[in-house]
Amino acid sequence: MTVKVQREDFDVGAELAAMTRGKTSIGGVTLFVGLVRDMAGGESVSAMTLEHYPGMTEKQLEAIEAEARARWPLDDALIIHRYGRLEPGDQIVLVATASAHREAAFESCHFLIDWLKTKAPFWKLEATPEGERWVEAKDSDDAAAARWANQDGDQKG
Amino acid sequence: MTVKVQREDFDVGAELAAMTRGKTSIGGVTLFVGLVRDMAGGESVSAMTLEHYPGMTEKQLEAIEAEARARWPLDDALIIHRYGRLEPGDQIVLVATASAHREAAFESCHFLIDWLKTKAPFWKLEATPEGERWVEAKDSDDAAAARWANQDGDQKG
Amino acid sequence: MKVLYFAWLRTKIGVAAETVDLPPEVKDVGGLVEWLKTRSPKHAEALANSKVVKVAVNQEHVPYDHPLSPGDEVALFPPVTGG
Amino acid sequence: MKVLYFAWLRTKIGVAAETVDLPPEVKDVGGLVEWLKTRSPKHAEALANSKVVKVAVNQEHVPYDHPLSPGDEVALFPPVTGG
Repeated sequence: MTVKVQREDFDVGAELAAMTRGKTSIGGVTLFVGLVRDMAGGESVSAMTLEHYPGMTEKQLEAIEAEARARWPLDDALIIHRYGRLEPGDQIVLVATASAHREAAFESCHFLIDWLKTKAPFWKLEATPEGERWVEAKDSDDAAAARWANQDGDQKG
Repeated sequence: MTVKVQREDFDVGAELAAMTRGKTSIGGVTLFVGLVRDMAGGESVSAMTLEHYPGMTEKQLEAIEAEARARWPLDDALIIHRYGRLEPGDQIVLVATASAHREAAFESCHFLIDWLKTKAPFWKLEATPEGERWVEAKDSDDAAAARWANQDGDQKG
Repeated sequence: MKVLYFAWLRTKIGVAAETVDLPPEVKDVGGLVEWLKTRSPKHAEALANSKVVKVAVNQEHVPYDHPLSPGDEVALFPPVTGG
Repeated sequence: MKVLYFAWLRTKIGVAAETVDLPPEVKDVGGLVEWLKTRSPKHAEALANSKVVKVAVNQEHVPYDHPLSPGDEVALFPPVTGG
């Protein structure tokens, strides 16, 4: 169960290998990798700077991860989120969850990224041809997170 | 858009890198890695042999992948499924989907593994202390696949 | 017509494939499964419960009322368990 | 009391953090936000729409009726956009 907030890039293959090495109780791992897109809201994006709230970020990510572990039977969970300057194609975030059961791995990974998007204190500043602009929060992210609000973990197959 | 049916192991990090290299339109990639568990139905499993139907396997996986591409706006999709003898902890299957939108990536990846589990002609033979036994299909897998039967792709954010 | 068997259908019947000459009254998948049962006690036992005998014709999943043509590749197998 | 600003609240107000002496009538987060608006025109403009001003106290998200204590670390920021 790990949370990392870092400027550096991460190696998804190495993180997955570390998560599963020597463990034979894991039936499936679901991973989500978020990347910087070159387009947002119809405008081209040449770079992005991620600001965060050191201290609170780690605290929130750990709380979100603990919530996932309470809801689903997980062998392991990992969140890595970068900050600082990123370019299109760069990796921003990795969420990975391991469970004996694939539904638990899928749902908990989905839950983690949805909650992270509304609770972890990160803010994106995009560089566009029109200048820099702060990304606005999306209603669809609130809706995605709200789905999980009154729902217990589904532990089927 | 790739389907591979192979005896050899695969490198998730390398597959992800190949999928995203040079592409800046992808907002997220969801991956699912299925692994051999050391326990199944309360019995310990020392090894597993995956039999398949060469020809039909590729055809079915390609059809399932085409269905996912028709339902969701995907930049890319990948299915790798192994056959032959595997041991606990070994990787069995990789499903990865890339999209501008994370919901599309999550749902299409989930769809692919659920459909694969009921349509791709693979059969597992487990070696247990009691001898070899063919794994029985699970009702929960049919139920998981049925969820997608009458449902269009959800293309939100 | 070529008939393929997989997984425990293969091990119970004892062959992975056989070529059969269908009598003219066998017109669909359901008829083929019934007729195959008459070939040997092993066939009869393996195919006894049609709920767990799935069929593909020319590598596509089909229901029991699917019609058969002489050149078809037919495969019989238990419910799949991959992934 | 230490007040931190992030993202466009920081750039609009022009500082990342400030230490303020709260008057005794300010008892909760909502009162603090109203009082901060009186500190300068920049504060007033940045904090004008409270729907997009979120607050954390001691690094936990809190609603506007959350009470304040002298030693609290208070942060004001727009809705988060990570992930």
